[in-house]
Order: sequence, then structure tokens, then C-alpha cells
Amino acid sequence: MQTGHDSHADKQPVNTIARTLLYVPAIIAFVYLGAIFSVQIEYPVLSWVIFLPIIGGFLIFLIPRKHEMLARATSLGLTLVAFILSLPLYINFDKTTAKMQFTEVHNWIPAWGIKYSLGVDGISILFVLLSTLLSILCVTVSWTAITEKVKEFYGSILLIEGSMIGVFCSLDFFLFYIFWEAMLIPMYILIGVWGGPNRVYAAIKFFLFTLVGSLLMLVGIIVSYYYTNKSFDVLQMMNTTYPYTIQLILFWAFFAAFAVKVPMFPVHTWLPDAHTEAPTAGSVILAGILIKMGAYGFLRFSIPLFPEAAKAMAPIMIVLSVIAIIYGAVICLAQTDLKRLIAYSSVSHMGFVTLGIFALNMQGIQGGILQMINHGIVTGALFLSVGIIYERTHTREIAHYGGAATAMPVYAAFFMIFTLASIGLPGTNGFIGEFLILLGGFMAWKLMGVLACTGIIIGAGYMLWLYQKVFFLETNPYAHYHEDVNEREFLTLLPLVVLVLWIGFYPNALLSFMEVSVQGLIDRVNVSAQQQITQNIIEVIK
Amino acid sequence: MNIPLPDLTPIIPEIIMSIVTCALLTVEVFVKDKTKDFLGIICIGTALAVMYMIPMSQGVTFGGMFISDGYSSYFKFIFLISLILTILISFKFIQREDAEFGEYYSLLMFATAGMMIMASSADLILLYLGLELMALSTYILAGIKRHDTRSNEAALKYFLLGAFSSAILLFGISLTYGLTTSTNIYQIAEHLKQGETSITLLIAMIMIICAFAFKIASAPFHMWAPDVYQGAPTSVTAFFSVGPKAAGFAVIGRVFFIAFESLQMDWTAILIGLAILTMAVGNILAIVQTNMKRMLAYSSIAHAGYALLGIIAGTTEGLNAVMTYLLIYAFMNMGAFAIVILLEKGENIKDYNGLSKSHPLVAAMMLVFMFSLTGIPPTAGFIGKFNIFMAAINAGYTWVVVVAVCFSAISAYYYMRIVMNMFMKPMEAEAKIYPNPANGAALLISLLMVFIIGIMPSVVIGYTFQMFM
Amino acid sequence: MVPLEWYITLSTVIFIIGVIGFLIRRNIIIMLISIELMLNAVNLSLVAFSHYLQDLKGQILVIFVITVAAAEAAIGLAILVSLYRNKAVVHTDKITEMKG
Amino acid sequence: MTMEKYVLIPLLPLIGFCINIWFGRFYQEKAHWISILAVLGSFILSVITFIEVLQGKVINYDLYSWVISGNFKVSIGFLIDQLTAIMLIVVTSVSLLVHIYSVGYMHGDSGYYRFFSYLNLFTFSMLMLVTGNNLMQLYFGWEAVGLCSYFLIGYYFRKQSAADAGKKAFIVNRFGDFGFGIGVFMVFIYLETLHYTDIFANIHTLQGQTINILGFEIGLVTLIALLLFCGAIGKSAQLPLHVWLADAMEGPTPVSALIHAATMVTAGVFLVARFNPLFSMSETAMMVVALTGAITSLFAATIALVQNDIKRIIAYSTVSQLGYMFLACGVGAYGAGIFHLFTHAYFKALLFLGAGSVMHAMAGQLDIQKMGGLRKYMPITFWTFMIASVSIAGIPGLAGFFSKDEILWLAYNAGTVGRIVWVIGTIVAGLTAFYSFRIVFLTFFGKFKGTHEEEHHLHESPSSMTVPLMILAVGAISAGWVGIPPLLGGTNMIGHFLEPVLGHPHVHGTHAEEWMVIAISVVVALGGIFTAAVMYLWAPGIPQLLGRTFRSIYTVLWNKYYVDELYDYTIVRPTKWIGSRILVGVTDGKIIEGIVNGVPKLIAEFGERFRKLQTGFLQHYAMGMAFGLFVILSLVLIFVKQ
Amino acid sequence: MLPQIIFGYFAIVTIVLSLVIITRKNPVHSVLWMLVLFFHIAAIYLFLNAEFIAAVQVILYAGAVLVLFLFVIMMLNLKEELSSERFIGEWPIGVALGLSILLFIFFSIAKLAPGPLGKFTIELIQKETHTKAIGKVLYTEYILPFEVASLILLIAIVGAMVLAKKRT
Repeated sequence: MQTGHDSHADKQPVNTIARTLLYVPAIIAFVYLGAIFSVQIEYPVLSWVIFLPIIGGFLIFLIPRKHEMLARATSLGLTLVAFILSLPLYINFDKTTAKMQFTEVHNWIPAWGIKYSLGVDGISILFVLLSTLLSILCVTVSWTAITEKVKEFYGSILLIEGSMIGVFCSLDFFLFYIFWEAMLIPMYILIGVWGGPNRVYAAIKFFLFTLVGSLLMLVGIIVSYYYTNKSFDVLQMMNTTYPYTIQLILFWAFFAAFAVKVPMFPVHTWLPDAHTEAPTAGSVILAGILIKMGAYGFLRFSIPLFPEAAKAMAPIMIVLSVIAIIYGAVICLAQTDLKRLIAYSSVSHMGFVTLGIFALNMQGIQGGILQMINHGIVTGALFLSVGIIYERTHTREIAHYGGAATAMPVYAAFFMIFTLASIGLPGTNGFIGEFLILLGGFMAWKLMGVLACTGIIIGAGYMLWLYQKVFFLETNPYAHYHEDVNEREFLTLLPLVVLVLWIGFYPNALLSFMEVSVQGLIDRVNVSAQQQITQNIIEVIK
Repeated sequence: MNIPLPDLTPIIPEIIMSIVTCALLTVEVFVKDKTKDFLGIICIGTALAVMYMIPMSQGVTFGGMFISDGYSSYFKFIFLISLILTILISFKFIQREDAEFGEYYSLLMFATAGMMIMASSADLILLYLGLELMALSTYILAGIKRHDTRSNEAALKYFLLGAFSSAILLFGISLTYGLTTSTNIYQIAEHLKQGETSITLLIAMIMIICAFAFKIASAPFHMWAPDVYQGAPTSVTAFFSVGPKAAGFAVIGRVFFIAFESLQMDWTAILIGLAILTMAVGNILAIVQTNMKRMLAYSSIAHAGYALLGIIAGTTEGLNAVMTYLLIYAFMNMGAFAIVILLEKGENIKDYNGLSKSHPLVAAMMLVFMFSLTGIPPTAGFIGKFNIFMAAINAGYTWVVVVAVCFSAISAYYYMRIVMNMFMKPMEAEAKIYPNPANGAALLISLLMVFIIGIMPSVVIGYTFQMFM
Repeated sequence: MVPLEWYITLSTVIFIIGVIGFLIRRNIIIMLISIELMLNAVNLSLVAFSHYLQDLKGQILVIFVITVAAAEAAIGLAILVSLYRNKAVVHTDKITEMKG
Repeated sequence: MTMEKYVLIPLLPLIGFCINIWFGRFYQEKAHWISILAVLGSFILSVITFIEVLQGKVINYDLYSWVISGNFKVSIGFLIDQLTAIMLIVVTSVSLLVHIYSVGYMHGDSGYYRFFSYLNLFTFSMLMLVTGNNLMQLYFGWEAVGLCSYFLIGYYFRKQSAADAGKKAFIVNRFGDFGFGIGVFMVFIYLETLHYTDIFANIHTLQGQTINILGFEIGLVTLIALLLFCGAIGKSAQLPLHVWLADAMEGPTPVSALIHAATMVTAGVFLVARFNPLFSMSETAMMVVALTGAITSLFAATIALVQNDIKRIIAYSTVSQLGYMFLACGVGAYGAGIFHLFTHAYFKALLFLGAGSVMHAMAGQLDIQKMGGLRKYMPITFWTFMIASVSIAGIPGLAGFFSKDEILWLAYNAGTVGRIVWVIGTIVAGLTAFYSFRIVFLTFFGKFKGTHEEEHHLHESPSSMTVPLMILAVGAISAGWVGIPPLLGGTNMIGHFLEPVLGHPHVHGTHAEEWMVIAISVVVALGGIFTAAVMYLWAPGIPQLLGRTFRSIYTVLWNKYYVDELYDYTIVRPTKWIGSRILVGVTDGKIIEGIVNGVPKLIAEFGERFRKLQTGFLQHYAMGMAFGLFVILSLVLIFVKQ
Repeated sequence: MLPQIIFGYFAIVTIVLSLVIITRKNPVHSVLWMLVLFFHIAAIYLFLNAEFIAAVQVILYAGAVLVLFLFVIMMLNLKEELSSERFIGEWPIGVALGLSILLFIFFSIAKLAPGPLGKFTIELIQKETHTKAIGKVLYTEYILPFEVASLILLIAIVGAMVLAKKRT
């Protein structure tokens, strides 16, 4: 009845946990003091958070090649400082207004009316914080995994971090596009240089897919520029009413860019390759933040700029989302590659996000945003976890695993929590997001809401199957797990567990940030639709 | 008979260029020095001096035949910058290639002078002569490695096709002359505005378009370019890909915007066709290349296609976009060629395999240039494309821009392949490089400009370089 | 009086013959000669225009064209000579080392 | 101590869980102390609460706002009324006993602390489920108990079958939750709230509203009720989602007792009872509930007849008894349903723990055909097991009799559907008695049929196991005494107690009829016991004879009506097939990737073709130019002519 | 009528000569026929009152350019030439292309609308003599192109030296 004693394997992590727990107060104290300090001093928060990593990323290239540890430490320090610097966003954010906050506006290219304009509102602020947090973890998880071209690796990560934050903060379309595209360069390198066996194909596929989409958006941006009286100012664009046909065309032009990034159903195939082949940190960034940029784009640009088109196209978007949910989930059942499975699960989960967004109601959009954060945390964590075990076994084949829970119980516990969050178990963050999305989706279109729910069933199916194959059963003789998580890995995963449970039990902490902004967005959609109807009536009368 | 001396101020830059060049030819004979570097240094000095003088020498002279306005000045800057960069990357390279003749620098100078005259000429006769001045110099430059069959072949192909195209140009000019009794573009414009369009005029215009399309290597008049770029010494190729192309655009702008203004509908339609074909041919054929110089040749064909969009826009904005584009293109393309020259063996794309391992800095710079050529922000290449697209969309040619954008995405493939080879492929053999200060300077200038323009585009855009109307 | 059109037609025909010669001959020297033929055709039309329009610009251009033609011939033949030294060919179908 | 008291009821086990899962490694074998203390605390608080409720207090208290999104507002909060109070008692008491039992049962297991922390987590989740004052929190508990069930079923994760069973339980439940979730959405959309009090206050507004689904007009109330019932079906293992429960027996036996008999699986019944105002509004829904319950109970009972795995038989018995409870709810006898839930918790937990004790002695042997005569070796186990069997069989005086009898009586009273389910219920009562005593006879009577070593190993279980057995035996005898019908001189205390929440069904039958119902059920039960005795004590050849005679029926029953196979072939395999063949192979692999890789390939192909045009031959270049000139000329001239 | 007949003669002869030039196998023959052609063209120039141009044509073309051609032809080995194909394989395409372009131009020349008349009437030129008239325009209005042309000639010299010099 009882399986054999293997207390040896059980005893070993005891020390790890004990030692790790000593660090926790230190980290809490560090963050706390950092927060106090950063709140006290006045500085342009967003610029610092964007450019500290970017400049740091370039400076890292100057470190002599032989000082690998210095490069690691520097990048860890930079990401930590960036995180601390971003804390005032959380503390000082005014949740009662839908206006942009922490704004910075400077003239940049007066000839084209382009401004260096930054700011966050309830929709974007969380992504900034998520980016600064995940970047730290990307650095720590790669600590021993990356041994070649160390400084280039960390430089790339820092460049990506800065650009990603830039994407979320830009209030000028041109600036947005610069960050949006600039990120491709280090990401391309990251996948292509430090990735898996098929990395080159994956890198170029990722690059071309994204580029085609973005370039169409570029055309859309320029067209909207001329319709906005020659301005790239996003806020001004939001107050412009474009002619309906133009809205439709631009909506699809923007769709090209955002849908590829999300990725939505027919254009998703870059994702499994890129996520699978990228190094751990790359996968984390890709899954955690980069693909959020697409959905964020829908929220920040497509919907408020072209409200009538968004409203008219919402059914198509919802159908595509539901296809992605089911498609992504079913295809997961057929995967044999650990990372590939998680990658395809992202397709499914991002389907939920877009479903929520295009439900165009409070629950849906809030759920969508929350789910983006959740997915960032959870899938990021899953990729981190996979990276940790990959470092030991050097295989991604699910069939080569088995019995990992025996050899690595602590790790198994972490993975279980993330698995549960991924399948949306109540008490984890995934539940809140999916619940709100499905509620919103169901309110918008009942049938699609019902179909989307099936994604949850299949989701449980493949994630539990994965968990079983990797962690349960007898230890696979081919897998060499060596040892359970060490302190560094433990501390990498711990914050994410805390977030998973914190958001799961107290989602209002985040929902309250976006409430007002999302309300503003919905008002924009409804009011302009109203206007459109009025206009149509007037035209008919004429 | 009293012949008044015309006002020479506007033409001082060209005069200085010519005089210095003639002097160089003379001096070079008497110098026994083994290296001819000092000739190059003099050329750079002259070019810098001329650049300094250009803004001060504005005006119209020789009876309206020669115009130095903002438009021509900008182009002259592009020519001179490409000249300076070419000379910088040439110094040690032509020694390596055993092509170091004193005439090398003189010919570069003559070619530049020809381009400058082209940019400034308001008369088809002067234009033709400037073009021939440039063309003949470049034919010789292409074949300056006279012991190398490839160089010979390049020169011969360039020469024969160039002569063929200038004969076509002449036929066009002669018809235009016959229909307007004038060779001055402003008078032609005036005449054309009064009368109605005749088919003969269209034929003349088409012939002129074809000849100019040859100069900017626009499809289907591009076929010389890959062979010539490949065969010519790399430094000369670098020069070809920027200077004569920019000169071609300068005259296209001048002639079509002023002389054939009333036929705008027609030439726009033709140019749209040419532009799309050019982008298609350039990008699609670049994908299958294995030779670096050849790939860059097709890339430069493709870029000519993008630049044509600015002309198609038919507005001052478009023209300015073209100028900016060419300036940016000069920096990024010169940078790429500087790296090809830096390497001992840089002709084959396979030579770049694993470059990031042996020479990470070189690889990183090449990466920047490749991304810039692709048009990814925050590099200058993006600003150039963005500018062009803005102008074209503003003029209502959104669908052409969409086509351009698609080809631009295709172009990413072959530029990324270089990056891929450098960073993601295993090293086959340790690449040997020949670093020298001049080449380094050229690289540094290009790199800095690519970033500066990319991040602070205000330094190059936003000014309107109006043509003298 | 011979109409202007006749001259232009004649010039065009010669021009096209030059073009055809350029297009179909293998021998580089004959190609060069074809180019000279084309230039002569242009000159012819220029002089004719000049005469009929009572304007001298055309003839000025002719002088320049002749000058340029001479320079072109010199350079073209120089290139040919340097090629011939290396390869001993004068036919275009023998100089296809670079292609694709 | 005002409201914190109620918060502490679920919170104590949670604290116990947190401490054990984090620090359990440091004190491995002593982990049970914290867990037991935590549950004991909950139990004491529950009793106090129960007494308060008994005095008429109803607590409805919001702890904090959980999710606020627009008009969607949900709290973590507690509603403790009569129904909840009963559930609290059931959950904490059984949980406490199972905890204590596990100290002996799980002794020496490598994951000892892990087991106890899971048990604690389960207790927390189950308490959250029953105490929540809104649907969302119910859903939270609902899923959380499912999770614990997953953990505990797959506790021996090195075993393929255990890992599979846990997964199966979770996923099958997800199917039920699918409907449940949609039901929750519907509730919110039409009532704009998920809090029970608000729902029940506004529920009348739904009356008469219909919704169009695929052309059918369906009453909104019916739809919502049925959707919620879907969840109940999954959790309570009713047809057609019953398949997971038998497999769930892969978990340690205490788990089966706690989760898969006494508490979690009854959550469905709790849900239906909780939503009795809603269900009562729709006759269709009621009918579906009643028939589902009845058919399931019959279905599971027939399967239980032929199985040999002791735990599986008890598991099918559980399914059957749960069907009974739904049957009760379906005929409007919610009180009776809950009453049966209450009694069932004790005797079924006792059965499982007894079976566990047997397994403990038999070193994990589960096949009752290989046991026999254990009476001699483990008397306490035998007697407690016997009590439980008598109780479940419905012999008058014991717990099972009273609850079952009330259900049957109320069913008898509830119209046509009631009569039908009454008939089924009565048949099931007989079957139940039969298979329960089949176990007893095969296990404890006769001669030992196992190997010699096994026989040598037989022993009574330690006191930490037998004491809970004895306590539960007391429960199995006496739990029914709270609901003795008036006819037999009782007052049906529990029924009256629950009336404020569940109402009371109308009874119009006569005393004579009630006597008749009781008599029939007792006779049938005795008949079942007698048959079992005949077949397994006195004439052991009969079962085999029957098995051979009715071979096909036997095979169907032995294979559980082939439902697993049916699902495997209609759902699992097609989905996997679509995933691997269609989606990976065709849409992703051929179509999308075909386009994605095909376009570049096509472009490169184009390039290779056009490359041939660049022959390196001078004249071709010149011809290209001439051709370009020609094309432009022709196009322009054609254009101009037009 | 006479001018037309004379023009007709010259036209036919020049066309025939052109065809002959591009079809001779031996380049020397081509060059020699070219000489004849140049004289005929010079004659047409005379016909058009352009004596100076006619003179330049004869001196420069016939005297300088053709001699240069002959020099080069003599330098090269022509034996091979006489035994090999004279046209490229795809010659019909070339001819077709040329003829179709010709067709288009013919089509348009019929509608030729010459520009406005200038001030240099035949009488004026005859009064001033052609050479002087041209010289005046060339050295005043077209002095800049003239200077550029000088640079072109310089380049021709330099280029010929650079390219044709023997390897040192």
C-alpha cells in the first residue's frame, strides 16, 4: 500500500527551503525600503523605467568578455533598480480617474508633430509593473543556464525590457511604433542565438510574422495621422471620429499587427516555434509580456480609436477568439514537447483574453486585462519552471520525463500551483480572469460563451496530462533530475506563487486599478456607436 | 563684342571640385610616393570645403541654365558624403586590391562633379553633359582593376548599356526639343502648360524616363546593376550604389516636377509600375543571392523602388522624403559596404558565418546596418521609409504603400539571413579583418548617423528644400 | 521643301537600326558602332529640328553629342582593350562570368 | 469573538494546511498533530455555531469584497443557516474522525505530512463550499474540493492507475462544472447578483421568462436549474458523469471515506437543496432531478451487485445512495435528502473505514473473493462494519432506515413521478441490502480464501483506527434518531429544523399507506439480506450458476455498462484524434504552415526562376531595357488612345 | 520636287548603309561603310544649312573616331571573328522589339506638332555665317556645357590611359 521510503530525496530540499526563507525577509525589506525611497524622490518615473534598462543594456556590452559574473550582477542590479523605480506607479496611482498619469510630454520631431509623450492609465500600468518584475526573474533564471556570450544575452534582455515598457507607456503613435518594432531586434537575436536546435527557423519566422503585421499597422498609423489633422497623439486620436469606412480599413490594418502578436487563430503558428525554441528567459518574455502587447494594442488603439468598427467587427473577433480557445486547447492534447504544449496553451489562453476584450463590456474587458496579467505570471512561471528542469535534463520531450515529483518535490509543488492557475482553479488568479471573461463573453454572445467554456475542460485535460507525465509515475530512468530547486530558483518562482494566490484571493487589488479606465473605454464605444446611429438617422432623413 | 562674365558664385563648388581634380591629376604624376593616400586626404578636404561652401553659393546663373537651390544643395551634400565615405573606405582597400592609381581619386572627384552638375542643371544640354561626365568616370572606375576579368566585364557591361541608355535619353531630348524649341526645363514647362499633350511628347518623356530609370537601376532597366556591383572593386560599388543613384533621383525630380509637370498623371502612372516592379525584382532576387555584393546590389535596386514612391507622391513633401531617404541610405549602405571591405573575404554570404564569434563588434555593426536597411526602428532606415510612406499616403497612394510594405517584409528575409549567418551559424573559418583608421572612421560615421537619425530624425527631416520655381 | 516629318522619320529609322544592331550583334565593336549610329540618328533629328525651328540650340547639342561620342568611343575601346588583354574575347556571349 | 468565530471554522484547517505544507518536512511524523488540532477547533466551533443556529440565529456576513467588476460584485462571505449548520457538523465531525483514523492508517508513509495537509486543505475547501453566502464562493469551494480530491486520489502518484484516476475525476467534474458555470452566468445575467439572499429575493422575477435555444423555447428557471444541476451531477457522480467515482478508489481509504462518501460527493445534493426555491419553481427540473437520482441509484446498485473490489462496491453504493438523495430532492423532499445525506455520511464513512481496516490487515488486498472469515481476526472491524451494513440496508432502528424510509414515503406522496421513483427506490433498497451483505458475508464469514502469508499477517487494526470506527458506528446507529417519523413516535426534528430553509413537503397519504411503505421497504431489505445469505453463506454455487446462466447481463454489469468505453470512444479518442491528426496534421501542419512556409518558398522559387533571366549576357540586358521601353510605350499609347 | 528626290536618295542610301553596317561580319567592313554613311549624313546637314556641323561631322567622326575604331580592330585578332556567328541566338526578338518601337514612333510622328519658331532664320544665319552664329551661342549661352565637355574629354584621356596602359 505504502510506496517505499525515499526520505533521502525528501530530506535534501529541507535545507534549501530553510536557507531560502532567510532571504525572504531581506528581499521584503529591500523592496519596502526601495519603495519608500523611490516614492520620496521626484523623478520622471516612466522615462527612468524605460531608459535605465536600455542604456544599461548598451553599457553591459562594454564589460570585458571575461567578467561574466559582473555582467550577470549588473543586469540583475539594473532590473532590480528598474523594478524599485517602477513602484511609485503602484503606490501613487490615482485610481479615481481615467486620465493618463505620470505623463511626460516633450517635443521630439516637430516637423511631423511627433512628441515624446508617455503616460499610463489603469489599462497599461499593470503591464509596466509586470514587465519590471518578470525581467528580474528572467535574469535570475538564466544565471547558470547561459554560459555563452553572457553579456550579449543580458544586454538583449535589458533592451527588450526597456522597449516593452516603452510600448505600454507610449502615448504617441510614432513612439509606440518605435518601441514596438525595436523590440524585434533583441528578441530575434535572443531566440536565434541562445535558442534550441531549431532556433534559426523559429527566430526568422517570429521576425517575419511580426514584421508583416506591424508594417501593415504602420500604413494604418500613417493613414490615421492624416485623418487626425496630422497628429500622432493617441489621446487626440481617441477624440477624433473617423469616417466609418476608414475605421473599418484601419481596424483591419491594426488587426494585422495586433492579431499576430496576440496571436489570434489563423496567424498563431509562429508562437509554438518561437516559444519552444527560445531560451527560457526568451520564452518567459514572449509569453509573459510580448504577446500581451497585441491585446494591449486592441485595448489602447483599435477599440478607442475605431469604436464603431470595433463594435461592428466584435462578432468576428469573438468567433476567432473562440476558435483559438478550442483550437489551441485541442492541439495541446497532441503535443509531445513540453514547451510546445505550454506554447499552444498560450494560444488558447490568449483566445480568452481577446474574447473578453471584444465582449466590450466591463466584465469582459476587466477580465481580459486581468487575464493578460495572469497569463503573464502563470505562463511566465511555467516557462521558468520548464527552464529550470531543462537545465537539469536537457530534454523537452514529455516522454523522457516521469516521476519528477519523487526527485524534486518542491519543484513539483511549484509546478502544480502554476498548473492549477493555468487551468483556472478558484483561489488562483487564473480563475478570476477566466470567470470574468467568460461572464463578459457570455453576456455579449451566449453561444460563444458556452463554446469558450469547453476550452476550460480541455485545458484541464492537457495540463493535468502534462503534469502526470512529467511528475507522476515511476521515475523515468532517462531523466536525470540531479537535485531539487536551489535557492536561486526557489526565489525566482516564489514571487510568482505569491502573485498567483494574492490575485486569486484578492483580485480587487488589480481590478480597482483598471475600473475607471475601462469604464471610460466602454463609454467611448457606446457613445460613439450612439453617434453613429444618430448620424445614420440624419442621413436617412436627408 | 562684349561678353559679360556670368555670376560664378552659384557654381563655385563645382569649379573648385574641377580645379582641384585637374591639379591632382597633374601633381600625381610628379609624386614618387609609394602610397597615394595624401591624394585621398586632399579630396576629403576639398569635399569638406565644398560642403561648407554650398550653402553660401545659392543662386541662378548662366542664363538660368545652372541653379543652385536648396534642392540641389541637399543632393550635393549626399554626393559629397558618399564621396567622403567612399574615399575613407578606399584607402587601404585599393592597395589590397592592387588598383591604386592616382586617377582613382580624380575619377571619383570627376564623377561627383558630374553629379553636382546634374543636380544643378536646369537645361537638358547641361544635364546631359553632367550625366556623361559622371557616367564616363564611373565606367572607368568600374574597370579600374584592369587586370581582373570581372572588373573588365563589369566596366564593359556598364559602359555599353550606359551608352545605350544615354542614346535613348538623347533621342528623348531631341524630340522634346523639337516639340518645344527649348532645352531649358522651365521654358519647356511653360510651353507645355499652354499646349495640349501630344503623343510624341509622351514618347519623348517615356524615353527620358527609361534613361533615368537606368541610372537609378529601376526594373526593367536594372539588369546591369548586379553584374556591375559584383565586378567592380567593392569601394567603387559602394560609391555606385549611392552617388549615381542619388544623382538619377536628383534629375528625375528636377525634370519631371518642373519640365513635365503638366504630364504628371502620365509619369506617375508609369513610375508606379516601375516602382512596384523594381521593388519586386530587387527583393525577390536578393533572396536567392549567395554573393554579398550581388545581394546588396539587388537590395539597392529595391531601395530605389521605395525611393520612387516619394517621386510618385508628386509633392514637395514627397521629394523631400526622397532626399532624406537617399541621405539615410547613403549612410547605411556605405556602412554595410565598409564592413564588406573590412573583411578579407566578404564577398560570399557564407563568409559571414559565425562572425559574431570571431569579431563581435564587426558583427554587431553589420547587424545595425542590416536592421537599418530592413527599416526597423530605432535605426535611420525606418525614418527614411516612414518618411516616404507618409508622403505617398498623403498624396493618396495608400495601395502602393501597402505593396511596398509587403516587399519590405520580404526584404527582411535576406537582411536577416546575414544576421542569422553572423550570429546563429557556427563559424567555419576564422574571418580575417583589415582594420584601419579610415575605414573605422567611415564605419563610425555611418553607425552614428544611423542611430542619430534613427532616434533624433529632426536633424534631417522637416526642412523643406524647395526647388527654384 | 522636304517636310520635317521626313527627316524625323529617317532619323528614327536609323536610330532603330542602331538599336537593332546593338541588340543582335555579338561583336562588341559592332555594338559600339551601333551606338554611334544611334547618336548620328539623334544628331540628324536635332539638326533637322534646329533648321525647321530656326533655333541653334539643337546644333549646339549636336556638337556636344559629337564630343561625347568621341569620348565614349575612346573609353569604350579602352575598356575593350583591357578586357581583350585579359581574356582575348570580343564577343558578348563570352563575357558572362557574372550572372544570376 | 463575534464574526471571527465563523471565519475561523474554515480558516483553521487552512492554517493547518499552510503550516504543514511548508514546514511538514521538518517534523515528518508529527504532522498529524497540527492537522487534527485544526480540525478539532473547527469541529468545536461548528458545534457552537450549530447550537446558535438551533436557537434560531442565522448568520449572513461578508468578510471582504472578492471581485468587483462593474455591476458584478462578489464577496467572500458566510451564510450560516440551518442547512449549513448541519453540513458543518457532518463535515467537521467526519473529517475529524478520518484525520484520527489516518494517523494509524497512513503511519509510515513517505508523504505523511503531505497527506495531512491535503486533508486539511480539503476540510477548508469543503467548509468554504458549505458556508459561502454566494454562488461564486460556492464555486470556489466546489472546485477546491475537486482539486483536493484530485490530489488525494492521485496520492500514490507513482502508480499509473492512481494518477489516471485523479485526472479522470478532475476532468469529468469539469464537464459538470461547465454547465454549472454557465448556470452561474445565467443567474448573474438575469438577476445581477450571485448572493443567495438576493437571488432568492428576486427569483420570482424569472417566473414565466423563456429563452430560445436552437429554436426551442425553454423556461429560464428550468434552464438555470438544470445547468446548476449539471454541476451537481458531476460532483455527486450521477449519471452520466458517475464514471470517476469508482476509479477514485485509487486514493487512500480514509480519503474515500471522507471525500468520496461523506462530504464532497454530497455537495451536489447540498447545491440542489440550497437552491430549492429555484428548483421548486420548475416542475421539469424537479422531474429531471428525481429521475436522474432514481435511475442512477438503480444503475449503480446493479453494478455493485457483481463487483469484487470491496472499495468499488462501496463506491457504487455511494453513487446509488447519492441517487437516493437526488431522488428525494426531485420530489421536493429536500429535508429528507439532507437527512439521508446526514445519516449516509456516518454509515458510509464507517463502511469505507472498515474496508480500510480490512485492507490494512490484508496488506492492500481488495478482492472480496480472496477474503473470508475475517470476523475472527478483527472483531471490532467486523462489528462496526456489520452495523454500517445493517444501517445502509435499512433495517429499522438504525440511521439508514429512518432517512431512507422518509424519502420513500415522501416520494410515494409526490404524484406520478413520485410513484415511479418510489418503485425504483424500493427495488434499490433491496439491491442495497443484497450487495452490502454480500460484502459482509464474503469478507467476514466463511473460510479465509487468501494465501497463507496473508492469513498469517491478519490482525486487528491499531486503536487510532478502531476508535473512529466505533465512534462512527455510534453515528451509524443513532444519526437517524433525529428524524424519527411521527408515525413511529418521533418528531422528525431534523425536518422541522431545516424547514426555514427547505420548506416542508405536502403529505397527503394516510397512515396506512405509510405503514405499507415502511413494510415493503423493510421486507425488501430483509429479502436482500436473505438472498445474500443464501448465495454466499449457504449455497456458494449459486452466484457462479447465475453468472453462467445470465452471461450477457453479468458481463454488462461487470463492465459497468461499458460507459467508460463509450466515453473513451466518443469523446476522449475523437478529441485526441482531432488534435493530433486534424489540427496538428492538417490545419496547422498543412494549411497554415503550408501557407506560412509556402509563401517564402514560393517567393524564393520565383527568385530562382527570375534569376535565370539575369543571364549575364549583355544583349539580354539590353533587350530587357528595350522590352521595358516597348511595354511602357504600348501601355501609355493604348491608354492615351482611349 | 528636286529637294524631295535628293532627300529620297540620301534617305534610302543612309538606311541601306545602316543596315549594311550592322550586318557585316567583318568589323573593318562595317567601319568602312560607316565612313560612307557619315559622308552622306554630312551631306544632309549641308542640306539643312548646317555647314559647320557637316564639317565637324566629317572631321571628327570620319577623321578621328573611325580611325580610332580601325586602330583597335587592327589590334584585335579577327580571324576568329570571321568564322563565328555574327548574330546572337535570339536575334529575331531583338529585331521584333526594334521594329515594334519603331512602329510606335512612326505612329506618333504623323502627329508631330513642332514648337514655336526661334529667331535664327535662315537669312540671319546666312548673313552671319553659320560658324559665327554657332560660335556666338556656344561661347555665350552655352559656355558652361562647353567647359563641362572639356572635362569629359579630359576624362576620356585619363580613362583611356588608366584602362589601356600595360601592366607595370
